[in-house]
Amino acid sequence: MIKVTVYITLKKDVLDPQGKAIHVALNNMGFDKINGVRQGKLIEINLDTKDFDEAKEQVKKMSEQLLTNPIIEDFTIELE
Amino acid sequence: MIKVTVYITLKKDVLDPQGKAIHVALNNMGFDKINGVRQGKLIEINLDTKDFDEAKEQVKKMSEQLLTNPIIEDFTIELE
Amino acid sequence: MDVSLIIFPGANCDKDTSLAIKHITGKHPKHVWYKETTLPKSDLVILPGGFSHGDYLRSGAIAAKAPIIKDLIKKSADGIYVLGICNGFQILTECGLLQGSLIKNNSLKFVSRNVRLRVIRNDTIFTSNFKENEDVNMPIAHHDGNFYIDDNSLKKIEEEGRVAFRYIENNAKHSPYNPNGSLNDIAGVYNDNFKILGLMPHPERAIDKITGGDHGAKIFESMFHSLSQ
Amino acid sequence: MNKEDYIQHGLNEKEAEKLLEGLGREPTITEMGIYSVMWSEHCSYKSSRHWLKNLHTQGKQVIQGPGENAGVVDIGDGLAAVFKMESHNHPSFIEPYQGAATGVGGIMRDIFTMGARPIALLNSLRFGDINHKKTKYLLSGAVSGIGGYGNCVGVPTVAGEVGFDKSYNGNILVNAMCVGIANINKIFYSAASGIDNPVVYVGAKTGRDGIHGATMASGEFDKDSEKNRPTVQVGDPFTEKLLLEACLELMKEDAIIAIQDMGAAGLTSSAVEMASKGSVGIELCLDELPKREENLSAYEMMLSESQERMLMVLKPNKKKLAEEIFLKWGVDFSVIGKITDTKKIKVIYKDKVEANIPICSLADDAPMYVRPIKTRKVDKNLTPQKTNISFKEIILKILNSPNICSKKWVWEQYDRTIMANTIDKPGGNAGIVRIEGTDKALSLSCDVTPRYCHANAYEGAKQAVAECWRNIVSTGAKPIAITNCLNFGNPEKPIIMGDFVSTINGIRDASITLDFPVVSGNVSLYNETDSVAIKPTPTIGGLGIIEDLKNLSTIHTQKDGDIIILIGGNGKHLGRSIFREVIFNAEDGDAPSVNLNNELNNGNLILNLIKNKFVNSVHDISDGGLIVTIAEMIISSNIGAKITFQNNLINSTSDHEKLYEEMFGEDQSRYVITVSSDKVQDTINQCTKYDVSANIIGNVQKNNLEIDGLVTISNNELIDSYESVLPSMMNIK
Ligand SMILES: Nc1ncnc2c1ncn2[C@@H]1O[C@H](COP(=O)(O)OP(=O)(O)O)[C@@H](O)[C@H]1O
Ligand SMILES: [Mg+2]
Repeated sequence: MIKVTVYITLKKDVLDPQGKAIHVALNNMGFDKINGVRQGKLIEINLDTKDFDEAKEQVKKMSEQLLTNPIIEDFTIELE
Repeated sequence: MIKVTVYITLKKDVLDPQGKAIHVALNNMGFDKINGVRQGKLIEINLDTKDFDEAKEQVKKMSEQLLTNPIIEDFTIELE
Repeated sequence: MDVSLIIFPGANCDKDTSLAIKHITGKHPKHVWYKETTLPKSDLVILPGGFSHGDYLRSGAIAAKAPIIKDLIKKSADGIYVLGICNGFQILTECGLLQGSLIKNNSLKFVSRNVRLRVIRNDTIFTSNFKENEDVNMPIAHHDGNFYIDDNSLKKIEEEGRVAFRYIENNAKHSPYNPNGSLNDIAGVYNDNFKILGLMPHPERAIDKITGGDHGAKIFESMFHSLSQ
Repeated sequence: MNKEDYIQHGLNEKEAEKLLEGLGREPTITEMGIYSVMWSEHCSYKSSRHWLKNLHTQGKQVIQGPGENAGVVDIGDGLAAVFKMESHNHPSFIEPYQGAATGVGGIMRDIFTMGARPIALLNSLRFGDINHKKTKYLLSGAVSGIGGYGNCVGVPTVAGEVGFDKSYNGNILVNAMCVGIANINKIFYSAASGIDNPVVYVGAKTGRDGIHGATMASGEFDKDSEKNRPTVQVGDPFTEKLLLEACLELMKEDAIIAIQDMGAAGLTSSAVEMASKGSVGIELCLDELPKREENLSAYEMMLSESQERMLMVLKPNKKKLAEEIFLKWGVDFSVIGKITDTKKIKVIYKDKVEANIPICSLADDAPMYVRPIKTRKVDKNLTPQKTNISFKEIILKILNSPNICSKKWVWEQYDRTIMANTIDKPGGNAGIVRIEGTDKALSLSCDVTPRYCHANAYEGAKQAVAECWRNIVSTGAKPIAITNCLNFGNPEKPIIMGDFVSTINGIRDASITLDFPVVSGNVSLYNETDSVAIKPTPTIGGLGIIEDLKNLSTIHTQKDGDIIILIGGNGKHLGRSIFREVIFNAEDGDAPSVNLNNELNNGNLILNLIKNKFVNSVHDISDGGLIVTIAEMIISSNIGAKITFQNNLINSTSDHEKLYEEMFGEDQSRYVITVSSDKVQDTINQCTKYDVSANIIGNVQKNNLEIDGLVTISNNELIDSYESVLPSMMNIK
């Protein structure tokens, strides 16, 4: 079994209200050296295969077809 | 400036409806080698400091105090 | 007029929408389960609101991959009319029939409210029974209604007159009139041939004065009027 | 098992003996777990059962009183309303979003288990002091959890209440209520029957959610304690929606013999309750249980509180049909056992008998205590207080206080209009939902005033019932029945048990006189942290019927020039009032008492006036007294009012005490109505006929609240004070 993680982040120009809210909240709590916060998602997928290339290929397809919305999101894939 | 990323995942036994729904959807799309899907969050924080130890320390505090819910979530921190 | 309603698991405005259609046209629409592969003969297909598949990945994302959507995309190329309400709008953007994306409300909270809207044009089949620039009220109820699109596409949508409804000033205090941070106060958009409409407000909840207004009825009346000719 | 094991399972020495006697031998660990949850306060009602019997539960329209998943009342046209309220206090304090969300999910299952489609949700929430460090977090989490669940399932949240008081700093309250509509001939009950009939599990898979913390520490589980750590229950509203649709679809067929949701104590309590009610036995084979994780033990499976699950007994020949329906909706379906004639619950896992217990030992023979009680002393005196602040400041300060201010920040997060039957906007008298396909509507409200209950549990409980009744009456609805949720501290303290008993008496007396029977409810005890108990909080949820939607009334339909009439007499009572709380920070005096006969008579008068279309607007008087009632009417309509008090009151400025009483007194059974000038005489005549005092106190005017000779406040100033509190509290930048 191979565990693959997809890291999904918002594209640079897309507004991130969640990130902003976290930033403000952290400031209020006294963390004052923060220069920016962005929130993203991660999705861990366990695959029944031993073939790393296949796993990567499959998860890339999943990411493009379902897991991300290319209008607003970018992604990277990591295999374990 | 140091960029720190907090990866937040649900604790092992906690129900993950999101992950379940994604799993089913991927199956329906024909991806049939999936053995489990879990969804988590990632939060990227830019800190105005050059001190890696301080950055790590600060983000650890933020994670414990605000970013995660220790009752249902675990987290790891990565510095760049 | 033949109307079909696509039902996704987790849809929850299907009954209301069905009743609204019945109320206006005297006939219930056909219900089509998301797993089917072909739509029955229809002049108009409606994607009702709700939380398809729990909206667990992104609102509308999983529904957009349903088998029936393939056929919807095909039939819309052949000229069928499509209306997506709330979650239906989100599904239409996720499957590419409408441009843009509906991201989290800028308040980060679900918002349920009666909003004031301007009907931007009354020359489409969805709005022919409104006056030009008529101002109306309709309920909204959503977590992800913040219409986002890149600058160039936004400009193009505006130039082509494809904004269907905009949130406008009302006299409610202590809350902004734009309930979700939508670019240019957009509450609904058309595709490039004005045959597909997506909107966040719920016209099916506004067809009776006693339950908070009947301005939504005009959308159904417009469609009935235009498509029954 | 040794003494430690029993203690860790929450059983004292006497209870341990009782267990051994009932079982006739040493229990296995699984049996110990089953006893521990069945005999817990939550499931056995051991401190409250004796007293709950005293509630008034009969009525012409009652089809099913307490004892089933929910209460059922006849609402005419072949329809029944099914409703209940339940607490989710402790889980919401630990994890406010999930705790509140699963509270909503749980109460909805109680409703659709009985064959009713849920059509409305309500909730009653109590948080600590608004300046307490956890309050904002808890408020924000609980509210979004309630919305997150109900909105997704698609049931409108139409009414509720939110209160703040320091006694909830360590124990917030989340009480959720659900109302459903069923065909009167198609109500489903939980009594199992038919030897060998299949017992079927449907819904989400079982995981390690919510297994009772204390019970987990027992010997056998220490080996791998990390793995066995109990986890917070997470709600999955999407699965709930599928389960709901699948159950309602199956209920159209003649297939279900008995059905029961898996709530607290999960599979254990649902299986035992079904068998107990049907006087049969039940045998479960856990190998067939849909599981989320490998390696669950029988103990864990029996005690898991995973959400969105149901247990049913089916007619054997309908198994296939049922399975098809559940599979279509994508919900797990598994035959996990059968009904037996043994009157025992037998649990088998991997060919081993894990438990075999007589049902009556778990249910009927569960411990019951008549605990010592002590009645609280009521102090009727008010400490004299003086203030220099102006009337204008007083009024604005009260409107700006957390317990009076607008709760829009909360209810805008709830979908109120889904199902397209919601009538009034929140913040009125009660939530109103049309009954699909008719001209009738249900009027719904939940109420309690803990500061009264704290002063005087008996009067406070009466008041809670009366206020609920009054809210429903104000909409033009005939009140039908109530549910309740009794939230108290530690019942082993005589003073708290005393409050509890007085509360039961108060609810009983009020519901008898008002013909407002109790049909369902819930008890939540041990709401204490570090020995500090919450104020007694017996939340009352009421249901009434509007026979014709043309005859409903609201708080915001007054017309310029209307005459304002105060029904039920002048205010006098300032004990435990909002006025004294906000202005003097005082918690003193007695609760206002309710004359139940007057309450009934005044309410009947109001219903008569509404029916005759004499009134344009109606609002009951409660928290904050007359002026707050009028201010709320103004804020809701943006139409002002001019009020005139008797000259001698205004002129004797040296002593404002009398004015305070009239303006802010919280005397009960009172209403403010507005009437067009041509209907005033008719209205007064009716009041005379009912022998109810009716004082003309002013008239409706456009732009401000003017109290003659005292103060003028613009509508906008009222609105600003009232609306700004929660938004600014929750968005501190
Ligand atoms: N305070 C009360 N008033 C009336 N009935 C009550 C009260 N508390 C509990 N009940 C009744 O006792 C039964 C068991 O309640 P509960 O354990 O909350 O049910 P569930 O198993 O559905 O959670 C129900 O029929 C309920 O209506
Ligand atoms: Mg139940």
